[in-house]
Amino acid sequence: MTALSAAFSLAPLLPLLVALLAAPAAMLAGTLKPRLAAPVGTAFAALAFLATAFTWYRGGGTVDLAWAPTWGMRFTIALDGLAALYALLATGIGFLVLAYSSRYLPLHLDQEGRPEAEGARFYGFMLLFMGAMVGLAMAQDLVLLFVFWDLTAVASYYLIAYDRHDPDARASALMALLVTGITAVLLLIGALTLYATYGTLSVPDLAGSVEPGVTLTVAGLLIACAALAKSAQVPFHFWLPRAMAAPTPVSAYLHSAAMVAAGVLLLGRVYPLLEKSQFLLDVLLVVGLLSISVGAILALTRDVLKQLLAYSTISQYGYVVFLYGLGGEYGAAGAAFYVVSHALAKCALFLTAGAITEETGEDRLSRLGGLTKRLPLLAVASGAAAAGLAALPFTIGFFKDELLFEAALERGGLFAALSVLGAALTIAYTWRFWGGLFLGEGRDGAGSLPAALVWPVAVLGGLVLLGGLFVEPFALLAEAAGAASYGAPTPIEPAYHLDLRPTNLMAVGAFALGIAIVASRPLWERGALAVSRFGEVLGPERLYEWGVDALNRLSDYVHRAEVRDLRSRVAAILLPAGVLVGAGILVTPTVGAYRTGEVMRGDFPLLLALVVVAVAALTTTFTRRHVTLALVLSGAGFVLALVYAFLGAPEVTLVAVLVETFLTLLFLGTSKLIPYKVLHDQAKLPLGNQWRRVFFSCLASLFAFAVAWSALSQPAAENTVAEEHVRLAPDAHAQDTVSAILADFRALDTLGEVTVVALVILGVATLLNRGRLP
Amino acid sequence: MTDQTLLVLPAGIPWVLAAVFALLDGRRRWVGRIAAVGLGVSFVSMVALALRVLRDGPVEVVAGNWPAGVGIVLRADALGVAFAVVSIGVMLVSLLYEVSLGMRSRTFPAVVLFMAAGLTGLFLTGDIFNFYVFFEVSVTAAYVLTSYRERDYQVRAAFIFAIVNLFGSVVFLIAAASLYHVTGSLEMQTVAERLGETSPNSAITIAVAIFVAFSLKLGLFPFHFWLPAVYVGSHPPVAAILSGALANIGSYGLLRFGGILPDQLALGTYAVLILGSASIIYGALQSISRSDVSEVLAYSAIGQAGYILLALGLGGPVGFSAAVIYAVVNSLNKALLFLVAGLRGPLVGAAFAVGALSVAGVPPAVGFIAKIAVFKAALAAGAGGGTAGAVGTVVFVTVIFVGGALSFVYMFQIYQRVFLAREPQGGHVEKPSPRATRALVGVLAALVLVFGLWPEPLLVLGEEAAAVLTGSPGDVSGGGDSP
Amino acid sequence: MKNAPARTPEITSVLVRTIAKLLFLPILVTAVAMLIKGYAQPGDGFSAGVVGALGILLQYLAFGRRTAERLPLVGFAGKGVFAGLLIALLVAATPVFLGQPVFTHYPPAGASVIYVGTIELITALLFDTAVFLMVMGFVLGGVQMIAQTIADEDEYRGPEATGPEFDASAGTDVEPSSGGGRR
Amino acid sequence: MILAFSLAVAVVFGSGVFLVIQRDLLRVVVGIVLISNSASLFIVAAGLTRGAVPIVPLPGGDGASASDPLVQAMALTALIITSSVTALLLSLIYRLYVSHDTMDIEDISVAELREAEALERKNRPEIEENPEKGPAAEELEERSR
Repeated sequence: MTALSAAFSLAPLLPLLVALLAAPAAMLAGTLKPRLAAPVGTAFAALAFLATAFTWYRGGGTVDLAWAPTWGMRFTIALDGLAALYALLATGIGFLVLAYSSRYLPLHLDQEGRPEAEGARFYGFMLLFMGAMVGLAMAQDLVLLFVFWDLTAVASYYLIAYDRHDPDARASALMALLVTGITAVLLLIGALTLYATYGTLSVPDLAGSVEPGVTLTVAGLLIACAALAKSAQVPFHFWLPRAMAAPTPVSAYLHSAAMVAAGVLLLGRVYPLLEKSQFLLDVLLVVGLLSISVGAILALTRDVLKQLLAYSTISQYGYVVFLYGLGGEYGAAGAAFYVVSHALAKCALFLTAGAITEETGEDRLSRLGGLTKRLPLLAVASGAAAAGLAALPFTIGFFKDELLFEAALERGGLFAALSVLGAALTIAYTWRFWGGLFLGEGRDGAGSLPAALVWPVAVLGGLVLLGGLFVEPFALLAEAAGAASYGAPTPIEPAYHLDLRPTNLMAVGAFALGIAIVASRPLWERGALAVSRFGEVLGPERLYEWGVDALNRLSDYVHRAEVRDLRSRVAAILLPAGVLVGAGILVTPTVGAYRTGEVMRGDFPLLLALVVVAVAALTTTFTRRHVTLALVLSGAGFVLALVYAFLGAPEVTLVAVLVETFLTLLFLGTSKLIPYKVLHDQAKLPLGNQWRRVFFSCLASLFAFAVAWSALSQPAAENTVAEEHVRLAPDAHAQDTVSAILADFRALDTLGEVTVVALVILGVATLLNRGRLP
Repeated sequence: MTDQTLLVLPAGIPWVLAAVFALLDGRRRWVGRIAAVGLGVSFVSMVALALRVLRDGPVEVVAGNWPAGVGIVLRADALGVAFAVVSIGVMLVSLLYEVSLGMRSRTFPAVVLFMAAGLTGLFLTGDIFNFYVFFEVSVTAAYVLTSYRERDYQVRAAFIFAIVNLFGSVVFLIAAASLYHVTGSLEMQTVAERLGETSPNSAITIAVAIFVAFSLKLGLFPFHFWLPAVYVGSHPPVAAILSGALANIGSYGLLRFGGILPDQLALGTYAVLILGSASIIYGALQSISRSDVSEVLAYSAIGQAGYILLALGLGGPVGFSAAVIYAVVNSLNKALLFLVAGLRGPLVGAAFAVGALSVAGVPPAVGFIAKIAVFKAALAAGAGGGTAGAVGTVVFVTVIFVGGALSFVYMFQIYQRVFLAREPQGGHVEKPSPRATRALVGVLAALVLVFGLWPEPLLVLGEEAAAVLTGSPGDVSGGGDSP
Repeated sequence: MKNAPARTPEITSVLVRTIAKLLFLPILVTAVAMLIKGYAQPGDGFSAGVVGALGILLQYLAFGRRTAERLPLVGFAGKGVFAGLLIALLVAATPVFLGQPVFTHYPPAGASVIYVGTIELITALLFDTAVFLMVMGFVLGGVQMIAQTIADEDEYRGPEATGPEFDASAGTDVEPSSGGGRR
Repeated sequence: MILAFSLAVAVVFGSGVFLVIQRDLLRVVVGIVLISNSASLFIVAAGLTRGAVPIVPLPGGDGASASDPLVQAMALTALIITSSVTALLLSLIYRLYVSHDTMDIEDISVAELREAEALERKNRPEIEENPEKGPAAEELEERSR
């Protein structure tokens, strides 16, 4: 019983689990048999849709599991209205797109001359995309949300670069990744800022506790930035048209239910936070308006089908952002409704574009037209979708504009006027798209499109019409989503009213204005083209390209300045070391810190030996011949041994003498290895600019001097452990404390030391003797 | 198994095996395999020790059954085991990699095992001079490893590496002797206690010397000049060992001795922060236009080291744990990427992509956890600091953000150029690397993903390690001074 | 040194040989004495090792490589290093198996020591002996390798010695599947 | 004496560094030996007690009158480590000589830069269209003449 109830409490996980399992399942199927990837993937998408619908029908719910408790990160997912709406879109449209792809992709791969096995990759990433979207929709913890957020970016990167042999596809994918990936970090920073102040990452908890203020404004702005970049809003919009390098089903999915939708999904998710700051809402308003106009104007100028649709998407999501910016209950619920109706229509139009390009081999409006006779079903289906996008009556789109007008009216006349203008522009470019494809002169003859390329469009078109007749279910979903964002019920009640209420008048105005825009094309075309050219020359895309190029050039420049030759490598390290020591000495008090120490009578031999050591060391610097050099070096070493003897360290003396002997032998032996002539020539070489070297070595001297003097000036510590050593030496059965330390107290050091010795002989054997030990 | 046995095993096993394997021909397949198995056992015991430390607090043994300080103190605390586990892990993977490719040198397995022993000892010792000795064992092994395969550029790399590191170890030696001179002890905790009572003058120069020594090791700007030549020239598994295991000495040393010298470090915080930020930006900038994978990775290593230093400079429990987490994650990333750089064939590109995502801080690769950690450190540094704190936070968040953005650019530029465009298209197919080698890299990539999805162990490790440094160590348990 | 040709090789070598022969045993005895008396007097395994090695090196100088390497165990010098290391590790590790910390020496503090003459039988001495072995092996092995290399160089100086040259333009690796580093 | 020791350490260290940044490989190694010598000198100087040889029984009777045995042990260990690593360095420079046929670091640096540039040209063909960026190797070669 408890197990059962536990299972029930985990039920909201079901959609996510199914959606996340889809990608590995399709990949696996595709690896086993390339042909299997498509059906398995499509089936999983359908399953995920059903699971989402079922769970939502059962009342949704929340699952809250510990994820990384140390950082307060929780695995919190909930199937609330907002989540349900986006998850249903992602899986439902995902299903249709995949069904479409099952026919489209083999054609595409065939055209590109790639093996069928590459299909698995496509389905894998598409379904990963879908899974990430479902996760994103359901995530309630901001870091968890960030994880899914970036997962969509990764999936889209690989999908845009699906034709990876094509440099354009790669560049476009990189652009999409950089724009969305880098801005995603802003989301993370925003989330962490909120966490630092409020101690929670959960959106519902934050919604309850945030106060308007600098923290909220900054964090909100950062999060909004990420959302707007993902939704391709001005000025981050440039990546979206470039992303059209992807295969058409990817574009369809990206624009309607996934990537771009993710941005507004995030806005909807954090809306409870954003709405507490009027400033943030105003930012959204401005960005939305800008995107509406820029997107619409550019859509009116594009010739390539997918480009036109891409700019239309920018514009359409501008509406959604605008709606959120308007605030209020109409804003939140209207935005959700807008997303649904746009998704259905836009996906259908993209799939239409793909189908037509497959059929005719053309992707430009100017070379297409009059296709109604060849592709009647497609014409009707996409006509319904276009009508939906243009917000004609008897389509679901009509209500999206109704809600828009209503929300704008609430805010004031100016906004109402702007929204009418925007709606008119939408009508104009939608007409341009559909009319340009299907009307006018065209070639006759029956089309030969496979059914799988048409029926998904028909289903979507049907849904658009169905929504126009029975808006209730869609409205309910949008209301639930709005409620999740707004934090209170948001009744929207879309319906046809046959009266002269303002929204109806505005709609009529929009139609009229739209027709006027279409009719007056010659009047404004030049202006629109000028705007588009201005964007090409000075727009953010140019900025991006300039930025990447400048970074590469800067990097080259820095690299040429980088120290890359052997000798300078060592010298270059000394400089900062010296500077650091100097800085360290400067910040500490020097008075009384440095002592010269007194020289006692008995110290003179020691002093003399030190002088000899110093002289010998200096002599090495101007000795030319190698043999002499080795001898001077060993001389210095022997005198050092003498110093050790004066200091009461006979062991060190003994070892120093032996080591010096050994080293001298080594040096002489090595110089035997190298032909005399080479050494001789080397010794005769001009010394070059010695002043630099003198400078560096003086610096090093100063470094050593500072470290040594500051340390030696300190009084030696009392109670040193060495006294313990002397005291304990008899316990180690030794009289000579040094030996006892080496073999007993600190035998581990000696073991390490002899290990170095062993390593050296191993190394010498490797270098001289091919690793054979003598 | 008693604690002291557990403490000795991770270093002891590779040490003894190394002495034996030095006499055998490492090119024989079975020799390499047994060496790998031995290192694997050492790794497992290290993990067991780590679990033990995380559960019950530090484990301590005094060598030779003498009082602490007279004998060398070996102490496994969270900080040490964190670094030891990841370093041995990286070495294990690199050794397996080379075994699967086919060993080219008689001495390779022995040298790797020696290095494993040296590194483990270094991370587990509580004695400054003993640290130096283990340091020398590890770097001497590294000199030999760098010249592995003995191409011109590898010998050259080994030479540069040896010269610079010898310089570094002499500097460290001088610092160690100074510490002994002013405190009269070599045991780290005693030194830390007594150092507070001495004048700041020598302490600051000691701090600088230690900083220079470990910055050299870690390859921080502007002490990095040796690094590109060495990392680019080395054979992939060697580069992986150098950057994924040996460079940990640098981060560990900075953290450990930063813990010993807290007051002095506070004075130098600005220097540390500035150098850290400079490293981040400089390394990233250098990487962008590099055209060779290992070159990009080499310069990227400079930038990544900068994050560790920045986190260290930000300090406090959050900063220290961020430094540890970043260091561990960076080791994983670098090992994965350097190993992948030498391979061809299916799934190699995917493995590289995982590493690239990790470096760029994109989930679900573990790198984003490290990025979150440093962001948190930067945000925490500003909390309660008034205007100055807020400005600092903004500056450091910006630096981390810009560094992260640049890492996006360089990782994916090189990924696109080398891996994405080149994956088999039919037609010309390069001969793929052995399946076992690719599988190994796949395991490493999977690990990067697993820790990204389930970061809790990493976070606990970071938290506990930071607790060691902020002076709230758990009770010392086990130990040999209670016979 | 290298430029000073022996003017009268016969006399020099006879003299050197005699001295070398005479000194050989005393040097070795000194070395062993340094080793075992290290706990009372300055000197330990390291010094003893170097002294011992120098004694044998003298034989090299006097009688040449071939003869010197015929001395017992000299031919295994390099391997002796690792034998020594293993003994040292054994000394270090044995206490662990007896439940004591590493490097616990026996007999423990306060316990009485067995003397053989004046030599104390303690495990620390065994450790020192290991060090002695290693150092001697190291010096001798190193010298042998240098001598070997000199001999090889004299025998043959040619392009083989330089190993495979780097060739960036061709990009072909002489070694298959080495792949990494620079390509 | 403190100043004297510090000066001696500084002079030996500085001379070593001077040699390390010379062009001749053998000199570089000699420099490293000098640098390590300065470290040993410093270690022994750090225990500047100048007492009796630390062999029990001590004349003064307690540990404080002996010269510090621990620094001696440390100096010994350091001496041995650095001198054996010197042997490794010497065989490394021999290998460098074998592979580059020179003992001059400048020549080796030139070879290194040439390789780097060859690699760069191979990976980024677009660079060759940019003639203003002359190879750095040439520059260095010019400078070293």
